[in-house]
Order: sequence, then C-alpha cells, then structure tokens
Amino acid sequence: MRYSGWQLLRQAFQGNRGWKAHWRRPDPRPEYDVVIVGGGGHGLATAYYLARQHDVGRIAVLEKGALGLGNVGRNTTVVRSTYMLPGNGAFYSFSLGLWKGLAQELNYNVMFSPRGVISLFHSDGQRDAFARMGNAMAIRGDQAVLLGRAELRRLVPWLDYDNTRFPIFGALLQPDAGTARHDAVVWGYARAADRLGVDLIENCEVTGFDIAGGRVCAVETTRGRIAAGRVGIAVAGHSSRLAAMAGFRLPIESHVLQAFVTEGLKPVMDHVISYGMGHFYISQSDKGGLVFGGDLDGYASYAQRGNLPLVEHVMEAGMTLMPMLGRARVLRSWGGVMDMSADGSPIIDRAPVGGLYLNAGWCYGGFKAIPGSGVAFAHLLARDEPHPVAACYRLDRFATGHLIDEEGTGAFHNRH
Amino acid sequence: MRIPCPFCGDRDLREFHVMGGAEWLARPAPNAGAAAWDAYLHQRANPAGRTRELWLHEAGCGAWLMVERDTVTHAVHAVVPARGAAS
Amino acid sequence: MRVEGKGRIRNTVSVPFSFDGRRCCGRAGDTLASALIANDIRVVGRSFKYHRPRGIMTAGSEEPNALVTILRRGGALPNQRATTQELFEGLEATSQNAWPSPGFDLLAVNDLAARLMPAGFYYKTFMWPRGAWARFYEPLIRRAAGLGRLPRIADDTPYDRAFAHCDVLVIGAGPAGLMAALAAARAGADVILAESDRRCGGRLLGEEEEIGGRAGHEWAAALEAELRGMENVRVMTRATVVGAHDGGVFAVVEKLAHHLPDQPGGVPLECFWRIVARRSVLCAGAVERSVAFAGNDRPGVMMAGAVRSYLNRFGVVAGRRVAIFANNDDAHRTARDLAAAGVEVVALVDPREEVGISGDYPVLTGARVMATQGRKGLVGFTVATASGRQRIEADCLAVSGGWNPVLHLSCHLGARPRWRDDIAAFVPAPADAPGMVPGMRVAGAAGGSFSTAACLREGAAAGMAAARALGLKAQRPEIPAAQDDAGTLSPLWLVGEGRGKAFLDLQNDVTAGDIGLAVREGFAVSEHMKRYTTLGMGPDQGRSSGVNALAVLAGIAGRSIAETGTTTFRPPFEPVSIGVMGGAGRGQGFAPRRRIPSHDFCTRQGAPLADTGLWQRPLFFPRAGEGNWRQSCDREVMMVRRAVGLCDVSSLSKFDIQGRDAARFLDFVLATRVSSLRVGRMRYGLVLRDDGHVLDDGIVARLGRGRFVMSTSTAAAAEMRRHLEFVRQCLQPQWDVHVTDVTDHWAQFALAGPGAREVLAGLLPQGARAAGLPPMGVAEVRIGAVGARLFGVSFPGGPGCEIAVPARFGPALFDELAARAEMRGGGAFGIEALNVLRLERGRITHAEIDGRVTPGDLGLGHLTGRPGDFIGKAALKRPGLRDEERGQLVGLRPAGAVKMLSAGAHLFPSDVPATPADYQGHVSSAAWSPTLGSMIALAFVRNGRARLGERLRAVDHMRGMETACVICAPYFLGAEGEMHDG
Amino acid sequence: MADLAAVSVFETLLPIERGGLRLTDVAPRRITRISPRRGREAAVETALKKAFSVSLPGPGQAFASGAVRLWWHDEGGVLLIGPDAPPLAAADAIAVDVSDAWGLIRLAGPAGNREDGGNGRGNGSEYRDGARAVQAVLSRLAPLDLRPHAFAPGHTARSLLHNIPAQFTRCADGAFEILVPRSMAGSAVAALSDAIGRWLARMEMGSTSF
Repeated sequence: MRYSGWQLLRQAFQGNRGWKAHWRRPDPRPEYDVVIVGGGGHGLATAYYLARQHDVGRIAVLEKGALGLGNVGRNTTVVRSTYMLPGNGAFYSFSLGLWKGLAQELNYNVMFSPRGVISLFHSDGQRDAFARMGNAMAIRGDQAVLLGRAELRRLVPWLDYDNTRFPIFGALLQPDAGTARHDAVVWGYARAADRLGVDLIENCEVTGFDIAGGRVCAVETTRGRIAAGRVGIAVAGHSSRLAAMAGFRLPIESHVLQAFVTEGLKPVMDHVISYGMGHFYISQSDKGGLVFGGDLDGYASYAQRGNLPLVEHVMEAGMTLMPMLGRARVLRSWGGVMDMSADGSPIIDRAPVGGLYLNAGWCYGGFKAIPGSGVAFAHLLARDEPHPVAACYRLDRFATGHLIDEEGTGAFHNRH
Repeated sequence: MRIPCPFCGDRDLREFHVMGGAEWLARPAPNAGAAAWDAYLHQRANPAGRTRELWLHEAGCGAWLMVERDTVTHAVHAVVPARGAAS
Repeated sequence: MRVEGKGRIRNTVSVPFSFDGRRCCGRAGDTLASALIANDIRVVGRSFKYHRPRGIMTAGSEEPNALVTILRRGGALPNQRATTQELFEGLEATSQNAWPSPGFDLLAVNDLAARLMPAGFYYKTFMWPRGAWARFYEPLIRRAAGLGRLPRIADDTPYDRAFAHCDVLVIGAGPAGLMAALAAARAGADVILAESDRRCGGRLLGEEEEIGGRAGHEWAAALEAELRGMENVRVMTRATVVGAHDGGVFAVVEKLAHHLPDQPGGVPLECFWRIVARRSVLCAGAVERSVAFAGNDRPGVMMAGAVRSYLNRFGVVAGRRVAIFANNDDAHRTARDLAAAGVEVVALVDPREEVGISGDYPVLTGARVMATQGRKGLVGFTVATASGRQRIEADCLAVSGGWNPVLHLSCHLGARPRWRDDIAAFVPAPADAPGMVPGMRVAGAAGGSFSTAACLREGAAAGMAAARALGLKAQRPEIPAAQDDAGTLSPLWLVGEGRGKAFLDLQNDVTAGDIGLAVREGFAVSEHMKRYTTLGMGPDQGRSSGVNALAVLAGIAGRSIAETGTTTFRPPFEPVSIGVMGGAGRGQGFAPRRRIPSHDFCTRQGAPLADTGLWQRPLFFPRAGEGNWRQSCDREVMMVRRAVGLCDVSSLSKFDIQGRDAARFLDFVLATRVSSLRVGRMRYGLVLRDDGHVLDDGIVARLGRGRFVMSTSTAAAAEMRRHLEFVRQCLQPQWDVHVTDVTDHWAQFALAGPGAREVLAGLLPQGARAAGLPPMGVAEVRIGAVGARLFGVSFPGGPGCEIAVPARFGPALFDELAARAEMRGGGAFGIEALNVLRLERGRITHAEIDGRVTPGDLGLGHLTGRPGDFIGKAALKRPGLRDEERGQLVGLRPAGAVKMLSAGAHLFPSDVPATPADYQGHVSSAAWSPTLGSMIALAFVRNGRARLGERLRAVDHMRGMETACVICAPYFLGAEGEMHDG
Repeated sequence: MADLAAVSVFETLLPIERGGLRLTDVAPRRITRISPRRGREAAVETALKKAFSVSLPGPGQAFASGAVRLWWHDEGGVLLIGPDAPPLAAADAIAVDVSDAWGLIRLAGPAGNREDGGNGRGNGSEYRDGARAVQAVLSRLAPLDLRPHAFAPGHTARSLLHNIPAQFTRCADGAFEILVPRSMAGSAVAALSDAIGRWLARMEMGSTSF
C-alpha cells in the first residue's frame, strides 16, 4: 500500500482499520543466499539496496531483539558531511546525497530536515583547521561557508559571545546538513526491504558461525541454524563479539556515548550547533525537545548508559555556550554502544574468514552514514569488491599504516 | 562510578583518565614484526563482560592503574598499580 | 472550592497570586494546584496534539496536565507542575500550549480532524513536493508542538551543587522511609533521608488514618522532628533523588527557593547533590493509575487519591457533586472522607460485583463509566451496568485503577521490573537480579506493599538490614499500630463500551485506539508501540499511563502483561534543569585560566589576551597610532629582527627528569638520541606516539649527568604528562627515573634579536658568561641572589636566548628586561609576531603537528634512523607511513598577481581545475613577513621535497581566494641546519 | 643591579573574609618534591627525622612540626613545605625545587573552631561551628569524603577543586590547607569565593540542610 495524503484521507473514513503491518514477521528459512546480521539502520539499508540494486537471490536480516532498538534508536539524529580526509569526504558526501531523496525513494517521510549544521571555533588556529575542512568539502561539491563572528551573531544571536570562557571566533556552516527522524529511517527501510522480498527476522540472535574450510556456510541462531552463501555483519557496538565467534579480533573498543533530551519547548533553535572547546552538540526535535550530547565516558562499556561526570561536563559546556539553556529541563538521558575504531573511521571490507563481510567501526558517525553504508555494503556483498566511495575503509589499513585519522589523536580508540 | 585507588582509597570517576585496554602493557620488541605491532596498537579483545583496562589517577596520586571491571554491569572488581602488573 | 474545617494548612493567611492574568487568592501552605481548585479554575491548559481542554488530575509530580509557566524575576520557567509548585505571595503563572487562551484555543480544530491524525500519520504524508517537508510542513508542526516557551535570555539564576557521603540513603520519607531511617540511625549509621515534599509523611499527609493512636500526619511530624535531632541523620526535604548511578552514587535535586518570590541574598534556586551511599533503601511509595474510558480527559476527572489529598491536606474539593469510579477498596476512602466532610457524593461506581462498603451515597456495582459530558469541564457521565445505562450529573469524577509502585530508581542500572498478578502491578526485581542497584533494598508501597502497617514493618526491617550489612548492631524499633488492610482490587484497564477517545497518555494525547492502530501496523512490542504512538515520551514519562497502556497493548496483541514487559526506565526520575547540573560552567566557570608571569605587564600595556589551551597569552602590544593588529605585529617583527624583542614563553611545558636512567629514558621517549648530549648542551627533539606519528617537539637540556629539563609545547602539555608517566611506570618500571612537572615553577622569557645578548649581559654579574654561551648551550647562572637558567636557543630563531627564574621573580625580571630592551629600540612582543618570526625560520608548531604527520613528513626522518628502540620506531616501518605520496613539509611564496596566502587553502597544479583527484596538499601556516616583504607559508605537498621551484595554485573557497605560488624550502631566513641555532 | 622583587602567588587576591570564613595565603618560603629512589626510603627518613624530627609520610599522610610540613604528594614522592630541603645524598633521593609551582591557601571557619574538628556528622544546624562550615564549603567543590572520620586531621588527598587540580590537607583545628597550581591561583580563589557565597546564602535563608 502506497502512503500519501490521499491514502490517509481514504483510511480515515474507514476508521483507520485498513492499515497493514510495516513488515511481515516470517519464520526463518533454513537457507538464504545472503544473511545480514543486525537489524539496525545499516543492516536494513544494506538489505534494501541489495534487493533493489543487485540480484543475489534470497536475503534475510537477523535481529537479536526488535528492529531499530540498538544505536539507531538512541542517537542524536544529526546528518552532515563535515569531514576532511579524502577517505571520509567522498563517503559522507555520497551518503548526504542519498538522504536528500530518501523519503521519496522509500515512500516514507524520514523527515530529513536540512536546517544547517554550525561547527563553532574559538581560536585562529581552529579557524584555519575548519577552513581546511571547509575547503575539502567545497572542492568535492558539498556546501560549506566560513562564518565570521558578526555573520554568526546575526544567524544565532543568543549564544554567549561576551563572557563565555572560550570566546567564539566564528563557525563553519554546512547549510544543507541537518537532522532526520531515526525511527522513521528504520521503519522506512524495513517496509521497503520487506516489499522487495527481504525476510526481516526479529528475536533471532546469532550465537555462532559454522565455518568449514575457512569459509562461513551458516549461522547458528536462537531460532535454529540458517545456511548462507554470504554473511554480512552490521551490529555496530557488538562487532567484536561477532568477530570473536568467527575467531578473529577487530581494531575496535565498545564505548558508551550519552545523549539527552529536554521537555518539549516551542521552537527556540533552528540549527544543529556543535561547540569547539568542549564536547557538546545540540538541535531541537520536531516535537520540541532539545536533543543534545557530548563525548564518550572514556571507559569501555556495553551497558547503554554512562555516569555523572560526563553528564555534568556536557551541561556545563551547554551553559557556557548558551546560558538560556539553564531553564530547560532534561527529561531523559540514555546511551548508545559505539564501535570505536583505532583511527576513528569505519570498516567496510571482507573479514579474515571467507564469505564473511564486515560493516563496523562507525564510532558516533553511524546515523548519518546509513544510506551510504547500505549502498556500499550491498555492493561489497553482491560483488565481493568494495564500492568506490568506501574503498579506503579497509580492515588491513591499520597494519599497512594507511590510517584515516580525522581527529589526529592516534591509535587510542576512545579519543576519536 | 567509584574506583578504589590502591594509594588514595575510594575515589570519584571524574579524577581518572582512561587510556584503553590492558593490551597497551604488552609492548612488543621493536623487531617483533608488523602483525605483533598491529595487534598491540589496534586489535582489542573488547569483551562484553570482564575486562582489564589502564587508568591514570590523573587528579589524584598520578599512578597508572590496572583496573579489572565489567563492561556490562560497570562493576569494578580489582584495581592495582599498573607498575609491575601482568599485562 | 474550600471546605470549611478541612485541610491541615491551618493558618488562613491569604496569599494573592495570578493565573493567566486573573487575580486570585490562595492560602499559605497551598500548592498552585490546590489554590486553583479553591478558586474553581478548571481548565489549566491544552493537550499537546488535539489541544483538548485539560484540568488538574493528580496531587503529585506525576501530573500530566497542569504544566504551567512560572514568571520569576530572572525569567520565565516553563513546564512547572502546578501540583508541586508551592504558592507564594505574588506568584504569576500562565497556562501553556493554548492560543489565545486555555478557554478558547484555535488549535482545538485538531480535535475535530483527529481521524486524519492517527498515531504516526506524519510518516505517511508530507512527502510531496520534494523538499516541502523542511520548508513548509515541518515549521508548521514545530510551532504547534512543544509545551512551554524557553526565554532566549541568559539564565543568571544562582545554582548550588555539592557532594555528600553517607552510610545509608533512604529515598522517600513516608511511613516506610521514616521507619527505615529510624532503624538505621539508631544502629549508628550515618543516614541521609531525602523527601521531595516540603515535609515528611508521604501518603499520610493526605489521609485520614491513625498510627499508634494518633493522626498519621502528626505521627510523621513527630518522627521527623526526632530524626532531625539526631547527630547522625541529615533530613533533606524538597529533595528528589533523580538518578541511581554506578558505585552507589545518587543524583539528588534539592529545591531551595522555588517556594519564595525571589532569591533573598542570592540564595541558589536549586542544589545538585552527588550523594555517595554505601547502602540505600527505596521507599518512594506508589502512584495511582487511571482507567481508560471514553472522555476520561475532561477537566474534573481526577485521581481518587488526589481528591482525598486535596480534601484532607489542603481543604479543597474540585466539585460540588463528586462521583467515584474505582476497581479497588482503597479508593472507597475518598467517598468516606468526602461524605464525612459534607461534600455531596453522587455515586460510587465499581466494576466488581460485590463491594464491602456502604455509605449514604448510591453504590453501583458491576458498573463501568463509558462516556462523559461537558466541553470545558465535566458536567456528567454515563454508567454501563448489566441492567442498562444510566446518566449521572457530576462535576468531579474521582477515578482509581489501582496503584503502581514507584520503582524507577531500582531500574536505572538496567534491571527490568517483575509483574505481580495479585496486585496487578509491576514491582522491582529481587535485590540479586541482574542490573539491580547494588546495596539497594525496597520497602513499602514501592515494593507493592500498600497497607500502612506493612510499610512500617518493611521500612524498619530494611533499615535494620542496611545497618547490619555495614557491620552495625541493629534492633527492631517498636512498630506502632496502623491500618493493616490494603483491600482488594480487580484489574480494569479499558472500558470497552462507549465511543470517543479513551486516553491512556493525556500528555501526548495517545488513546486506546492509537494502540490498536500500532498493533495493526506491526508495532506490537512495547518499545515499538511507545515510539510509534509517542506514549510515555512526554514530560511525565508515562508515570501514570505506562502500565495501563501495556495492559491494553497486551490485551490487543494477545499476550500477558508479564510477557509484554515495560520499556526502559532512565534517569532522571523527574525533569531536572540544565542550570542546576551545568550552572558551574557558565561564563568563566567552564575551565580554569592559567596566567603567565608577565600577565600584569600585558594588562598594563593594553595587550589583548588570547587562549592557548588554558593559558592566556598576549597577542601583541599596541602602541599609539597603530590601528589594527597587523600594524603592531609587523612593527614587533621588525623590532626583533633589527633590535631586540622580549616574549614570555612560560606556558611551554617543562619537565625535570632525573635519575641514573634519565638519559636512557629520554632516548626511549624521544625519536632523537639524547644520551650523547654533553652536560651544558641542549638538543631539539621529536616525541612520537607509539603509532609512529609526532606527538610533540621540544628541546632537552642536560644540566648534569643524570639531570635534564625537557621543554615541550603548551598545546600538548596534558597528553605529554600522561605519556611520560605511562612510559616511566608501565613500560620501563625497572629504570631509576624521576619526572617532575615544573611548568609553573619557572618563569621563562625569550630574548630575540641582535641586541639580546647585550640586554642580558647587563643583568648577569658574569656578563661575559652570557656572551660566551655557545649556541644550544645551557648554564645555571645568578641574577643577583636569584638562581636562574640561561638557554642558548631562541624559539623565534636567529640570535637570542631564553632566561628562566623561579616564577615569583618573573614579573620583576620581565619588567626589567622590557625596560632594557626598550632602551635599545626593542620591547615586548606577542604571539602574533612570534608566529611570523618562527615561520620565517621554518619552525613548526601544532598547526603542522596535527597528529597525522611523521618525522619523515617534516623532513626529520634522518633523526629516526638510529639504532635502539624508541617509542614509535617499529610503527614507522609501515608502508603507509613511508610512501612518498604523503604530504611533505615545504615552504610556499606567492608567485603571481595575488599576494595573499591563507592557512587551510588546498593546493592544486596551476593549470588544472580544483578537484579531489588533483589534490596536491594543503597550507598549514601563512603570515605576512615584513622582514621579507611577502606572504610566506608552510605547507604539506605530495612528494614536496622533490618539487622545489614548481608552481602550484592555492585554492581557498572559504575566503574566496586563489593564489599562484611556488614551492620552496621550508625556511625563509637562515640556513637549513639553523633549526637549532643559538 | 638591585635584586629582583618577588611577587607572592595570591598578591592581589587574598586574604578574603566572608561570614566568618577566612581565605589566607600560607606563603611557604620553599616547597621541595623529594622522590626517594627505590629501596632508599629508610635513608631518606633518617635524614628528614634528623633535620626536622618528622618521618616520611605514607599515602594520604601529612605530618607537621612547627613551620615544617611534610605531605605525601604522589605515587613517586612527598612535598617538604617550609624549610629548605636537608642535604640528601643523591643516591638516596631526587629533590626538585617546586616552590613557585604551587600556592598554598588556608581556609578556616569562624572563630571558636572546636579542637575536635567538628562533631563528625556534618548536619548543619549550628553552621557557626568552624570545621563544619569549612567542610560544607569544600563539599561544594571537591568530590572527596570530608567527614571527619573519613578525612581526619593529618590526612591529605589530591583531588579537584571544581575543575582545578589541588591537594587538600585537614589541620588539627578543622581548617584546611589547599595546594593549587600557581598559574591557576586566580581561578582557585574565584571557585572558593563562589562556594563560600553559595554556602552563606543558604545559611542566611535558614536552610537546615548542609
């Protein structure tokens, strides 16, 4: 059933009885041509593009819980391509392009809102670093504007320009970046993939791999053994656990990233704003809650929750940057499990086991990468060779020294 | 979260800096080869459960500590000086 | 209206206040809600989506409807609960989310179009034409959504914050909490009792019942006084425990001045407590839940327990003709108390067949309310019974579907609550279940024991157990007699009969019909249902609607409630202002300032200061007639080149490194060899990370056989300190080496330029000594009685040296040197000029060392070819770090009409369009050199060292500039080897 | 060339007196970090005992005799505050002059400080009691357990003063001596004054909390 205003009108007169389930609940078949482990944003997008753009036969997505309740269900929904290094620039620019037409492609309002992402800087040195990134973006066709202090003040007058600890020098603005509704992205891709025949199988946790002759031939799950020609792992946050089941280690540590939302407020903030001298970024959801986050807690964690010192640092950063926030009240706090890679960039590559493929290492940039990652991982699964935009995201780049270290903080997993 | 520092006693999380997994302690010999160095610098066990990490009591006694803790429950099982701890 | 002779706020002092501009009067001790009820104000706001009129529903912080904006001197506070806002003289409150007024709201039209706006409708439309969502639909939806308005003015409210430690934290001071605190305190434990109300007592404050033969609320007041008198008890009222965190850490928000017109003497509005407790007892009580029936959201429909509280505690009732609709015996007490107070009870409707209560009011058994009437306030309702339907006139309907234990804190570390059929409610998981808060016990209604006697018993037991767990000897305190029958209940979640919206989440306007739709669309898992319908995502976080909704969902999806399970409980338990948690960061509080010794000199000279990390350093020293920074900077550069300049470099890190193995230690830490350094000499060195990239550069001076001082950059100070200690303690624990951070101990000043030695000679008694210091030499000298160190190097390069004295003498030495320099046509210079001077000599800073460069990229690969292990050596062998396609440090000069060069520009061949494929590198630093009369820059260019003399194009879209330029050696004055001259 | 004038750490910042709470500059003449070599602790202790009759403090210990203070400082060493360092054989210990790296603030409560360092339970009813006022002010800045039985006189701890690294030592009279980095002296005094202000405002309002 196609969604539209007319459909809403028609169904309204039948008491909204006619709406169907977004996706079927099939039982797992004994065998699939491609099995994707992980029913989050990347797993579902991969399944959709695999079915849409390639011809690989039967596809299944296995999700240990319910679709979309992992990291995709708990991020701060920012979509941008403010990356500098060539390896990242090409990929995130490609992904941003897909966002712009995603609602029409999926026939589902993912609420992509290009409201502008403002990255503040607080020194001449930081301005030059942001200029270098802005130029990299402009040269590859992304929109980027370097705002001086006065221009920024006209755009966002209520920041604390005068007595904040680190004076605001200006900002890099990406006008066509912004936010999207995370749940809608999950349900949109799931519905579209289901309509193309992909089996979305929930409550089906992978407990092991059946590897024969160096090649994976099946996955063991809580709902039985499922044979597979190829298996793609897209379980960001738990990549190391799946890798361990297949007998190898990854250059990844799992870390908690806390996020917060306030009570609903009338419109007060139109952009996504990130602070340059402390870990703090914020935007306002359509329902009026201010959604914001900060940095990792620093210690490894799978607990989807963090502790008070980081909470207080984020609140203090928010208050020094925009003192009006003091009266807004935090309604809820939660945490995601971040796949922190050793150089801060993702991995879309073959695994050291035949027929097994990796989509991991997204740190906290996973949400904005969903469409691009789906296309790139589908291409790799279908053709056993990397998609051009993701060619640099090799697993062996750490051993060969072809790092993609956007922050320049080195081989410390919790510093990207 | 509270960390029982062997020098300073029970202390608040905000006094500490975390370097990462205890793999950092087992630095290979210079000629140990690319695979050994790749494992040392990048590969991590990263278990969901009991793990060992290197913490610095930065705002306290300045000691590097080996912290044995659980990455799912956040329980802290043992904290010993990293100096001389088995990697 | 007020009921004479009722209420425990004895004093009748009248308190004027205003609501939406209307002048009213309440009484001292009222909440805003009880005062509004006293003034018969029924509509207090409009609902989120359908903008239906809403009235006060509860008497606690779980209130979904009465969210108002309180105007305070500092600015408006949105989303405050009228039910917990204590009334004060002159309080001004306004309703929210209604325009022009709660009485008449234009957006109420949504209620009519409700069919067109089922749950999740916005996912199915607003997609055409492309881009219309962001430009047209979204702004409309955003304006309609959201409750309160956040004023765009700085929140300068004073906030407080503190840490506290105790043996036992008791959460909630009802009958269970008071007994728990008493039992633990008598055993000698150090107890904190936290209660969110202004006084202890919990449910007792709103009930007519006795404990130990006296009125329950008086018993509570007496026990509170006893506890306050005990040395080892701290009673915190108006304090809500909002989060349980790892390690026994609890977050508590204490309200200090919300009940006062303003903040006398700057008293903080709230205090954010971080309490560390070895044991905790959760006595947070329970919250009454409603029943879903058509029209259950009209103003006048309230919770039965709340009607009792308003009557017994505040002496007010929200109607003249009150009816009760409840599936449990507890709610019958409302009928009893109302009748006893002379208020007309028009009906008691109970779905159960037999009911053990009677009074002089009609009791309808086996009956359910199926519809209500009254647009802006209840006027009547329709009851469905086996024998047919009956309409009853009433202006207040007290509803109860039973009680939900307030178990949230027990789940903050991941535990999931358990369903109990006997009380039809979720209770905390057992203490040893995974994810339960270590050391937390639960007592009383929070654990599902609803009778007062049970609360007293369990509280005492939990308090004793907590004390015993700490090794204290505890005896059971004497338990007073109390009402011991919680009565029975038969679950009723949804009244099937009746058309119209049966609300489950009054805040986000989610009806039972929406849950049916969610299940039809496949969202039958509780977490999916919540996200699709937004149930429980409003300010009350589903506190009063969550369990009902799960029960309705379970019914529709054909599963048990236990199987359906709850969604996750997350901190904070109650909304917490960002101000109380982050107020300390406002303005300058976010990070400390570090001052250099010449700070006062700079302010006297009017030098603007800028942050380098936490340090404040002068940009330039403006002189009369200089209009902008460039004029001052150029003058300062020429001053150094021609005469002498003075610059405070105290912010650079300085590490005192001593021990028998100090030289080996430095050989291991630095890529450069140091052990071959003679005493009295210095050497420039690179410090790498073990992944082969440059962490920092610096200079090592050898003062003795096992005595060194290493100076590295301001920017990487913290990381360098951690790295040195990691090597010392973890990688080479066997070596005898001692590292002390002496950055703040030494004031260090650079004297640069031809006149430098002359200025210094006058100061040092051994004048000749200064002149005779060889380049890269170091000497311990004296200035008068003060021990000093003289370094034969100058960061800006060229002739010069650095002098260091203990910081207490810094200001005096700087003044003296500045005066002497000025006499010779020189003077102080700032970091703008310092940047130009170092660029002229090709000296690198963290503009070049951006964490991604190797020694080879910097042209210093030869330093790392030495034998012996050092940090970073092995990783450097990796092909990716050696291929010549990497960017190499070179110089750039303009070579065409455009003379400007800018840091951050990207480099391309001069005759090719600027596309990523043709990227050749980037400009890391650029500045105007008055010495050379030209812009000069450092850059990283692919295979740059092999392309000297080649022309490139610097493209800077950010500044709208393109500059033809030519590659040259990465220094513009002096020779290549001069990197380390004296 | 006349001798260079010295500028004390808290030149224009201290003393501060508010509501009976006093912040004063202890201004020690000398601070030396003594880092005993492994296995030579006994020798260092003998030298210190001979010079100042003070033994070598273990973790968390702060000894004082007269104007001499000897505080445990970090994993690798102790601080001798006040006198010049005694002649220590290089083979026994490394001694580094850090006199100007630190400022030493004394925070004392209102007159009538009770010798017992407060009654130990920290409820604020009589805030006038010096030790409890000092404890309440510092509990607004440092994440330490400052209750007298957990932080007795003669105990020392390095921790945070809001966001400034600092070392806290409780004196016999319930006052505290706080070591802060010299370059952050201004920020430290500002943080302490702000905490005193917040505490006094609560007390003026008669809040019985603490």
